[in-house]
Amino acid sequence: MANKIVSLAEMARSIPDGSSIGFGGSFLHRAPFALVRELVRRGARGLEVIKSSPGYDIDLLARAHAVSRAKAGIVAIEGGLGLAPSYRRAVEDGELQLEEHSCMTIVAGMRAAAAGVPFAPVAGVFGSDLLALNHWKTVADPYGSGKETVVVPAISPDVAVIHANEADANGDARVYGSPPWDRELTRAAKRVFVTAERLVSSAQLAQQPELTLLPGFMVEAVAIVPRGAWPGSLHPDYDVDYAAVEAYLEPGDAALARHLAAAPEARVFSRA
Amino acid sequence: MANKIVSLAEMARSIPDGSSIGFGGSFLHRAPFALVRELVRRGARGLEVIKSSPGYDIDLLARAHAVSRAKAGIVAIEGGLGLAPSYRRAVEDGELQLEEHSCMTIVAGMRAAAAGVPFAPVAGVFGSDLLALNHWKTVADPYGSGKETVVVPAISPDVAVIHANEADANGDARVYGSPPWDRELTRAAKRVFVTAERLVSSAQLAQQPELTLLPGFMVEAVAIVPRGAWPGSLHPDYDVDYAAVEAYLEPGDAALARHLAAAPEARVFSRA
Amino acid sequence: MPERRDAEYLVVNLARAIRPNEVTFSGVNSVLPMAACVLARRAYDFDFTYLSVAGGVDVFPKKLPRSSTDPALLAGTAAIFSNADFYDLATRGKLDLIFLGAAQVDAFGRTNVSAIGDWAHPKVRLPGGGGAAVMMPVAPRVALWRSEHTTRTLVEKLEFITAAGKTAVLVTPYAVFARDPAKNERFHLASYRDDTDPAAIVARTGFSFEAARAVPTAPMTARERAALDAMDAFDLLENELPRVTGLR
Amino acid sequence: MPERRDAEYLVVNLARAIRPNEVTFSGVNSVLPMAACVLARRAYDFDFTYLSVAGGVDVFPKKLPRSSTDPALLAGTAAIFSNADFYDLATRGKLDLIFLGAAQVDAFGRTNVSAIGDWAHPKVRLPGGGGAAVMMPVAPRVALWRSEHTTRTLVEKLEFITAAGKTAVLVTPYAVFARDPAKNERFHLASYRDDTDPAAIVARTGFSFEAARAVPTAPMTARERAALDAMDAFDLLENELPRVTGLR
Repeated sequence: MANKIVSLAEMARSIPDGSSIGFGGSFLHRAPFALVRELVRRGARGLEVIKSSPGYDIDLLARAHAVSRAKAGIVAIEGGLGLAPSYRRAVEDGELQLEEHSCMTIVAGMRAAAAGVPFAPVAGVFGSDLLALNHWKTVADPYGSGKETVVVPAISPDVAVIHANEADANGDARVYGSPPWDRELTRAAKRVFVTAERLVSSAQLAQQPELTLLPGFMVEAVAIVPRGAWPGSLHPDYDVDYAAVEAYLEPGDAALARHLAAAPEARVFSRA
Repeated sequence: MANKIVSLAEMARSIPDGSSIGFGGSFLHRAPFALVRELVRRGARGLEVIKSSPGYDIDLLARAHAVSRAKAGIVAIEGGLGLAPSYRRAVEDGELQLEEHSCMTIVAGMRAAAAGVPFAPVAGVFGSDLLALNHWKTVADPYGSGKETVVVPAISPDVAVIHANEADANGDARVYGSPPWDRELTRAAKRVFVTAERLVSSAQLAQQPELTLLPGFMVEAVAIVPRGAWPGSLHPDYDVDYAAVEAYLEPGDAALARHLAAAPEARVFSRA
Repeated sequence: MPERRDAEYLVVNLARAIRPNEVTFSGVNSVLPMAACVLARRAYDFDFTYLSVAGGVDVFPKKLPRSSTDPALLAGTAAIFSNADFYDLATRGKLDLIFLGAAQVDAFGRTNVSAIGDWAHPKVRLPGGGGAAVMMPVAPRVALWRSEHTTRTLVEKLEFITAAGKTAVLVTPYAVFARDPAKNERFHLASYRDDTDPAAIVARTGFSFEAARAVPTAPMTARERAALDAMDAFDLLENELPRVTGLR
Repeated sequence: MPERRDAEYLVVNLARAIRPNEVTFSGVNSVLPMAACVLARRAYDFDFTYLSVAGGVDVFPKKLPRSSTDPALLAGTAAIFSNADFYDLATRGKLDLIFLGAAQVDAFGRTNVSAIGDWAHPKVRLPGGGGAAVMMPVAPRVALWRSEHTTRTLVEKLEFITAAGKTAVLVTPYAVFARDPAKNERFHLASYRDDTDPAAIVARTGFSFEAARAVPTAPMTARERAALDAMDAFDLLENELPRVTGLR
C-alpha cells in the first residue's frame, strides 16, 4: 500500500496554474479551505473553480486574482453574511468568466464524466434563460414519450480536492455527515486529492468501511491538515468561526494578510 | 413518526399480482428471500422480476409459476451451484419472457427513473446483439464529439424490496457491507418495502446516520424478519447456508415444500 | 431597515404554505424557510417531512443556526440524505414543496437570481439560483419569498430568467400572492398584512395582478406566536433580509 | 471430468494477465479470476488493486469462498466500493483489466453467454453476460476464460453476441490466445500447455487462428505453485468448471 502523504504546500504546488479544480463541501461547510489558501500563498493563476455552491473559496481566489473561470450554481458567503464580494467584483469587472449553472446541472455533468458518457440528461431547466445562455441541447425521448429533455455535457475537473474527517496513508477517506457533492466530484475528476483532519490507520477505517467515501486507489495524494476546513465547519469536529469569516470580509490587503496568517495551517505547519 | 411495521404476510399481500418487483441484493447475498417465499406462499402470479443478478429469488418464483417477465443481466444460483434450473426451464418453455440486460443497463434505467428523466446514457454495449434485441436507441453527442452513445429507457419498478440489517419503525434502514444496487433500486421504484433482521430505535440509527441507506420517509412498510436473507448470506450477520440451497435444488414438489417449511420465517412467525 | 414584523410575517406565511404529509425542502441561503419549517412543526398538528440541504431528515433544531446549510441541521437525524439524493427526489417529482428565494420575481412566479443589468456585463452579479432552474419546473409546488417588496423586486419583466416553473406562492413582508402552479397563470393577491391594503400593495408592486380575492392575512395564532418566540432568531432573520440578494 | 491441472492452468494464466499497478476486477460467477488475483498477490512482486463484485478493495482471503460475490471478499477492506461505483469506474476507462467468462468465444474475443439456439426460443438458456456488454468495449483490456476448450465452445460464429470489445487474452485449460485489444484483429495462439501442441489446439478449436508465434506456456514457477497450494481451493475450482455455463 502506497504512502501518499504530502505536505499541504506540496499538494498546492502539484496543481498547475490553469487547472480546473472541483472543491468539496458547500458554502462554509466541509470544504478544503486550507488548500485554497495554500493555492493563494503559492500565487496560483488562471484557475477554474467547479463547484455547485462555492463561497469563501472562490471569493478568496478571486481576491488573490487566482481564478479566471468558474462553473457554479450559487455563490455566497452565506451564514447571513451575504454575497461573496471579491467574486462579485471579479465577475462584474470581467476578470472572472462565469458559466452559470443550476447546481444539479454541474452534478449531472459530473455524473456523465463519472460514467464515461459524453452527456447526461437533467430534468427541469425549461423556461430558464440558462438554457440558451449555456447553449445546452435538448434531446427528444427516443422511446416515444415525446418528452424533450435537457442534456448537459460531461464535466471532468482536472483536479478534485475534498476535506475528509479521517484518511489513511493510502488515501482512503472517511467523511461524517453530508458529503454534499463530494462523491460525484471524486468520481468525475481526473486527479483526486484529499486533505484530512486526522491520519488514521487502514485498520481503523476497516472497522466501518461503509463510512469510507473515497477508496485510496483513486487518490493521488493526502495532506493531513487539522482544522483544514477553517473558517468553515467540519461536522462533527468544529463549527463555523464566524468571527474569522467576518474578519476575512474586511476589505484591503492587510486584512487578507492577517487572515492568511491567522489560519491554522499557517500557525501549525512548517512550510515545506 | 409513523409506525410502518407489518407482518411479512401483510407485506406480501400488499404486492398485487402482475407487479414489477425489484429485489435487493445480488445472487445469494443480502436479498429479501423471505419475502420472495411469502409471495410464493400467497400464490402470487404474473410478477415481473427486475434485478441485475437474480438467482434463488427468480428461480423460486419460476418454480412456483409466479413470474412471467424479467429484466436481468445474469441469472444463476452461483456459489458453484450453476444455473438456476427452474428459471431456465421457464425461459426455455416460453413461460417467462426475459428482457436480457447487461446489469449496468438496468441500473442506468433505474438512475433515469430516480432522476425523473425518460432515458439514461450508458457506455459500451456496441457490438452486442443486445442492442438490436432490445431496440435500444443511440444518441449522437449533441456537443459535437461525434460519439454515439446508447441510451436506455427509464426503469421504475412498481415495488422495491430490500433486506436491511436494521430498521426503525419509520422505515429508516441501515445496511452493512455492499448494498449492491439497493440504493439505485429504492430511488427508482414507485413503492419501497424493507425487510430487516432487527428492529432498532431511530436514536440508535442516529448514532451513525451515514450508515442509513434508505430514509424512512421513502418507505411504505417494514417487516422484521430475522434470517430474512436465508438461505443466502447477510453480511456481517450470517453466511450462505449451502446445504439449504442444495436441498432447495432437489427437484420435485416435495423438496420445494420441505424447503419452504424449513425457512426461518415459517418456523418463527405465526402466519398473520 | 427591516422590521421584526417583516421577518415574522415572512416566516409565518411560508410556514402556512406547508400541507399535511408533504415532503418539504429548504436549501442554501434559506434561513427564512428553515425557520418556517421549524415553526410549522411546533405550531401545526399535522405531520410533514422536512429535508434540509444540510443532509438531515426531520431535524428541527432548538436554536436556529446562522447558516441553512449548517451541520446543526443534522442533529439527531436517523439518515443522511445528501445533495444528489434530494435533487433526484425533486426531479422525480416527490419533493412536494420547495422553498426558493429570488432577487426579482415576475407575475408568473419566475425568478431572477443571476444579474442586474446585462448578464454578460452585469451591474450587479447576484448569487445565482442554486438548483432553482432544475427544481422549479418539476416540483409540484414552489413557495417563493422576497424580503424586499418594491417595484424593482416584483417586476413585470425580469432582466434574466434564472428559473421558471410551478410557483404556487410568493410571500413578501406585506403580502401573499398565489397562483395555480399547474396553469400558466399570473399571481393574484391572496392576502395582505393587516396594516396595509390592496391599493398599497398595487403601488409597491411592479407587476399587475388581480386582487378581487384578496383578504387580510389571518392573524398570527397563539401557537404560531409562541413558536416564533421560542425560536428567538430575529437576529438571524434580520440578517437575512438585507443581505441575501445584494440588491440593497 | 475436469482435471486439477486444467483448473490450475486456467488460474495461473489468468493471473499472468495482470500487470503492475493495474486496477483489476472480478465479478459474479468468477471463482477462477478470484483465485487468479489471490495467486498474483502472493506470487508476484508488483502491486495492483483488486476490486471484487462483493464490494471490497484489495481483499485477498486466505480461504477462498465458494461464491465470488461472497462477503468474505469484504474482510478487512478499508472501503466499500459498491456495484454502481465499480461499473462507473469501468465505463470511464479506469478499470484496467476485467475478467469475464463465457459459454462461447469467437476469434475476435466476442462472447455468447446468452443462449444456445435461437435467442427467443433457446435450446439452452444461459445465465447472461452480467455487465459484459457494457464493460467489454470500454475496459482497456479484458481477459476471458473458458473452462471447456472444444469446437462447440471456441467457435467461428457465435449463436448470439452477448458482448464484444477489448479482449486481450483468452485462457482455456490447454492454451492462451492473445490479440491486440486496440485492433479489430483475430486471436493468435500465444502459448499452449506443455502436454499438447499447436496442431492439437487447432483440432479442438472451432475458429481458425495464427500459431506462428506460439510457444509452450512457461512452466509454473515455484511461487505460483506455492500460492496455488496455499489456496487449497481445488474443490471450488473443480466445481466451477462443469457448472458455470450449463453447457455440459
